[in-house]
Amino acid sequence: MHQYLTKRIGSMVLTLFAISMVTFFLMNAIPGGTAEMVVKHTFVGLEQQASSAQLQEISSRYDLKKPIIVQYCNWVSGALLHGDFGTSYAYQKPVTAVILLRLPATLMLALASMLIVLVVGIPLGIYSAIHENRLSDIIIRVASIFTMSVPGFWLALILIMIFSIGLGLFPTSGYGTPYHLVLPALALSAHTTAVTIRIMRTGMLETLGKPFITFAIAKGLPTKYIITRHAFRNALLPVVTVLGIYFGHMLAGTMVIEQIYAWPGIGSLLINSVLARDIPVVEGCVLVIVALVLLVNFAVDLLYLAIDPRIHYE
Amino acid sequence: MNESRMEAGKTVPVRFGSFPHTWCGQSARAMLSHRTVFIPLVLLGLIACCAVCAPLIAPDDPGAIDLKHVVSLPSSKHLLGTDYLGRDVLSRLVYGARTSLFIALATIVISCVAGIVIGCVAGYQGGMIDLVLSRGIDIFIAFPGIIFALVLLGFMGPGVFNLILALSLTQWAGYARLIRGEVLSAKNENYVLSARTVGLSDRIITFRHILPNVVAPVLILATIDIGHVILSTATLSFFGLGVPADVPEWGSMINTGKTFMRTAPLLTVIPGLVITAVVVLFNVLGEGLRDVLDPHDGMEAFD
Amino acid sequence: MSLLEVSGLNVTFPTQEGNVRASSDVSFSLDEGEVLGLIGESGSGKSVIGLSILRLLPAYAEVSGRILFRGIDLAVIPEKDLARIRGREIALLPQNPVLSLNPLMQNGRQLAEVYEQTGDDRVVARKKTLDLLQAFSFHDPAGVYTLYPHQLSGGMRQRLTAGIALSYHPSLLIADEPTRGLDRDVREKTIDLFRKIEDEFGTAILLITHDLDLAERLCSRIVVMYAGEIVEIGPAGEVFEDPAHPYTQGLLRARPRNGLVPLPGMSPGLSALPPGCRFAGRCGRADVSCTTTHPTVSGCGPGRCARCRHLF
Amino acid sequence: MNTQYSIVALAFVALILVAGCTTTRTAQGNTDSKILPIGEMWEPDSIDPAGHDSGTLICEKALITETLVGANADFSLKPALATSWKQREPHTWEFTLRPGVVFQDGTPLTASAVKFSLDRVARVNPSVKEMMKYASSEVVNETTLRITTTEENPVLPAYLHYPAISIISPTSLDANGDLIKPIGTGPMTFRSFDEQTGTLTVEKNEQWWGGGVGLDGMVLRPITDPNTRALAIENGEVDFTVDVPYSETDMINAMDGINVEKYETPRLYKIDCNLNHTPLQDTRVRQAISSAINRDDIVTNVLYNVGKPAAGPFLPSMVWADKSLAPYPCNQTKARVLLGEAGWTDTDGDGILDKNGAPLELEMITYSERPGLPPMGEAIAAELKEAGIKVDFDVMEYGSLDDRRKAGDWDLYLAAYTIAMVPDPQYILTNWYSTDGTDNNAGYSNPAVDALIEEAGEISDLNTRYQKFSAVQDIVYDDLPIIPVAYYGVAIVKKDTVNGYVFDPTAHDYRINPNMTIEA
Repeated sequence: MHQYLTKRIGSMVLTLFAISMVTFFLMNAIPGGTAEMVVKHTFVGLEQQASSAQLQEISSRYDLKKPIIVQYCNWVSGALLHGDFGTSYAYQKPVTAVILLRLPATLMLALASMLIVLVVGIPLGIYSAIHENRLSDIIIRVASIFTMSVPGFWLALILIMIFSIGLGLFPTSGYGTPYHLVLPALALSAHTTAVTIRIMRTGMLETLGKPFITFAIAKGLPTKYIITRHAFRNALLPVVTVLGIYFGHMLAGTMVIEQIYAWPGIGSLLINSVLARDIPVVEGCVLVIVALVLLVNFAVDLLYLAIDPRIHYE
Repeated sequence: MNESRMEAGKTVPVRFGSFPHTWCGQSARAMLSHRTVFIPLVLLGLIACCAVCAPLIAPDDPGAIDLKHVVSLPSSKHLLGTDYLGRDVLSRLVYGARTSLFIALATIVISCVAGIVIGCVAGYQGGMIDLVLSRGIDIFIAFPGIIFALVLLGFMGPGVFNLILALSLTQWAGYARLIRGEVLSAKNENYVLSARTVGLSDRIITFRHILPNVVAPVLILATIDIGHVILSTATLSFFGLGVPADVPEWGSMINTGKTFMRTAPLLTVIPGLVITAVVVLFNVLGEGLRDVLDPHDGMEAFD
Repeated sequence: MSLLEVSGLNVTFPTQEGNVRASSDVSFSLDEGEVLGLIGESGSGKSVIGLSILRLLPAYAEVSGRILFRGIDLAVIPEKDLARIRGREIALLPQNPVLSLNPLMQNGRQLAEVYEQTGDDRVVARKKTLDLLQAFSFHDPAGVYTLYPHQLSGGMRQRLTAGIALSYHPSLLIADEPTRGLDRDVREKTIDLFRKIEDEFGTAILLITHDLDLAERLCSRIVVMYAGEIVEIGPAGEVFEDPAHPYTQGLLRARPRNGLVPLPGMSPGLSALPPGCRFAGRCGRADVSCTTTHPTVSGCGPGRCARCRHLF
Repeated sequence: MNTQYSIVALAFVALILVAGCTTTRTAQGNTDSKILPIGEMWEPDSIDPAGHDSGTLICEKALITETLVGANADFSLKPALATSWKQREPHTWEFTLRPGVVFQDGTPLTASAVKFSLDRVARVNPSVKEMMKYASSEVVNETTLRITTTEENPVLPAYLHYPAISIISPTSLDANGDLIKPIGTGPMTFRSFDEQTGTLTVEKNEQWWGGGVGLDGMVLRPITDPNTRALAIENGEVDFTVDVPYSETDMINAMDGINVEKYETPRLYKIDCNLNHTPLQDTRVRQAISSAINRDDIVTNVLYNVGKPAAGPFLPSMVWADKSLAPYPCNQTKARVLLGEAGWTDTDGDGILDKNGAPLELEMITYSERPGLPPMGEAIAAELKEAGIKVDFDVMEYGSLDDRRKAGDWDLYLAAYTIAMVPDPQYILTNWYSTDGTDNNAGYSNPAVDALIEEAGEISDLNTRYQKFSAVQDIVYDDLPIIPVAYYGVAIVKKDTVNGYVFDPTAHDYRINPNMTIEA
């Protein structure tokens, strides 16, 4: 176990390194991505020219004249030695501060959505499996395949149309109260919920067809007991895997949802920074998201350990 | 011993409602007789026809601007109304099918080819190369690709070519993993070993013996991925990072239409429904194919 | 009145390629304390019969016929009443102990939950479980209790499932292929286990198996199944000594001790059964009428009957 | 197991609710106290009054700080914190400060406080320093400040109208010179800034020198998407906002309780012609293009009347604008004739004009940050096609566009540039039309124009100065290196309960009027 942890954490760190390198070089290598132009653009505002003195000042402030490899090494050493991930071109503040300010909103949104996924997806999946091929099952399946196929940004707009403009139940955008959370969380969770329903249903059906369930019935156990105590945990294994993967997708989805609902999180920060070519912030956001994804995958592995006694990590 | 004797006169194992695992030959008919394959296939074929014959079907030039009649409601001249520049919405939807399907197909083809090459190399070479490649595959699978696509497009600028490139980067890993696994398991099977001792080159072995085995799972994955790619294309276009503004595309139609959400909700609603419908069809088709071709596997396509 | 009386049992699975008739017009009975062997090749429909007695088949299976257990028709009583009979009156010893144990639940819990269902609290249930484990020759019941199925050996799992099945001293045990996939040692132990069950618990056993040796050593009566129907019934000794039906004869000839003469051909698919005798295609004595007329079961000696026109 | 799950689930819910409740509540319309909730259009990067965008926010929208010099609606200057000013020497100006003004923390507005403010701006915002050519300033007495420029700058007072050069109290900064909060002299006092949401809250400054303040306070919440702003005001989440989607303005105006007012702002939609490319070197081709554009159609159907057809670079309401100019009327025939004179005819009958076998194809580029540009470009492309010019139209992010523009790989560049960063024509005319102008994307070089601009730049008398600049406007009206299309507009959207709003055309996005009131 100890060895496993070391190996696992080591590989996470390596992955972060690889990702940081790839994004750093990619952003600096693509034409139109030269940091110099970026800085000039972000400093003097849209449609205005920067003077050469400003360019000088700025490229020396951000070390932009040095070769990219040197810039990268400086960035890495800064990050490792001082926890300094650079300074945002647009905000003129340390990237860490910019991101930390936005992180809670994204985490809240992602967790709320995960909650919806769990509370809605799992019971509906089980219900659908138990009522296989009955009308309710068919309705749930059709609804879930539709929900899976709906573009997230479109769903977000439609939710606003219906629940904000039409019914006036929730604010159209913004952040602050639990009311503000409802629509973004719904929109973000929809796809994953639908997938969860399907996986849970498949897993449940597969489990219900297993001999140990037949044996449990033969033991004279009541149906409800069999489903909750025997089938559920076994059917949960694939769901846990899928949710681990889909957590990453939800983090990606926050980009869309946050933008539409003016939710001040990492996702909208990332999009705005990409559009503003704020390379240090883009780099930081990507790293944070990758780190979160890796952590969740790690947590999923540990969760497996808790659920499935057959699994051992060496 | 007596046991194996008894097994000798075995009937086909009763696995109700399923087909044998081999997919070639007899199952082509089985596939088409399967409702969840046949119906979406026909509908998607129709949509593809519309896309190909767009100039014949579309009532209007999708780029024809008519500033005197912007955001008009459906009429006999414009069945679905006009957009913010007075362009015919129906025509743009029809041409949009071209854009979306072309991008999706091109992306999937490139991803497949890249995935097959990388998967084969990783599976065959083994050792350090495999270690590095499969680590890369893992990263790309674990990491939400659309973020890469967005960052990439944000810096390269929108454009059909850029979009295909960025989306391919997000999709190849699934195929690579699939094929690497298949190559690894096939590598030790007798027929490959014997083919090797006979002196066939690795490439021939791969193409002759391994690829036919992965056609079914790749087909299933590709079908469901096309749906994903269509959604991603729409999402990126929604942010103005997909196709250029004058190319008709469903996602950018929603983007420009959302402004008129209250005055002309159809401009937002219809392209969204079209995307949903097409993606539903691909999802249903993918599941149908999986039921027919790969009855044992319930999970692969979801990750 | 016999303990179990099955009459006219038909089981059909509707599939896309047509109906699969897994059992056709099966009738037999079983007395209190009797060990009845139900033998036949894989796919002959014998396991389906075991499962249909406890109504454990998937919902889409179409079942008809009467299954009288102590006069109660199990095929029609409500699920709730049936749940009271399952495990307590009629127990199932499943085919595959590995797959029949919940991999995510402690061994002891899988036994204790049976007791808890009838109202025992956790402590009592645990006590009873440990006792039962002891009785089934587990040396360290408390240790086994907290282990998971994958941590047990094949024989231990076999005993554990048997323990679970017998936890309520049922009057009938349906043992579905108890020796399938077991190595020689475990198989011997299984036979001991059954002897023990028979001796100590006095339970009637419906032994469903393709293992002729097992059937010969344990059973008092034998029912031979072929392609979903019964072809021969008789006392074990007589059937093994002097098989009446050509199929039974063929089966016995294929045993190693009888010279390993294989039965030629394949049994017919259950979805496309021939109109005549189902064995006709493989039978040395078959004539034209065999392929057109479906034979009925007729008596051919005291307590014996068979389904073959040539016997009479 | 079950109980564990529900505990985890409950913990989840609790966590989310707690987090949701503890963060600042967005102020909803509150009728008791007259707090105005505003849907602001930009996400503030900071609240430093010396920044370009944040300066506009703090000075013109949040009304915390004020500038030394103010401007009238015709862009002529008027006293603000400075009551008068005089150019003592070519490089030196003296400004007399308004007596009796105090900062919001009670400290008086003195010459040394102003000097402190100007020095700070020059230090933290080099582009402003360069713009005003600021060298140093010295305190003459309590109420008089002398400002020295690096070179002669006859329009220094105009630059001092720029919001980034608004005056803050030295107490706004801590010992290290870092901003604690902006303390100014304006009608509103800074109360709080929620960094997470970018929401800025201000409250009434009872001691404001300008007299009664109508509002008790304001909450400025950033909503960057125009559509979202429209939804927010419709849903009653804000009482005042700007620039909802142009297309929705009429619909929103028709709604109960909301009204929309449209104004022109000092910004110009224009097309730069790349004079390094052969077809556009011919003035007749440029004039043809200008004639082919139907400005009225574009203003009506693309801008939905948020804007006006443009004649020259300056708004007619500007005091220095050449008012004799009229927008090029749309005349396709004239365009064809001009093109024909320039040698472009449709010889192969494909609808595209050609000369020497080469078709008349132009590449037009624009950027997507300003919502009016892409549809305007598409409309113009369609109109030019009608005139026989094939246009390839590319919309890019400004970042990628800038590279392409520099590379010269374009013919027409559609953009919307400001025409009054400061209330004086020199800045724009120099940048746009002089040979070395920083924004002379066209590559225009006319010695007569260069000479006129240089002469005018040294004249302090406004009338003669403006005459020279008018002459420049006349020349470029015919030369058309830059084709003006339309003046930018702004749509002010507010609840009917908001009274007394007066539009300030010199504002950089919009200026909140301190005399506004909210009906209960």
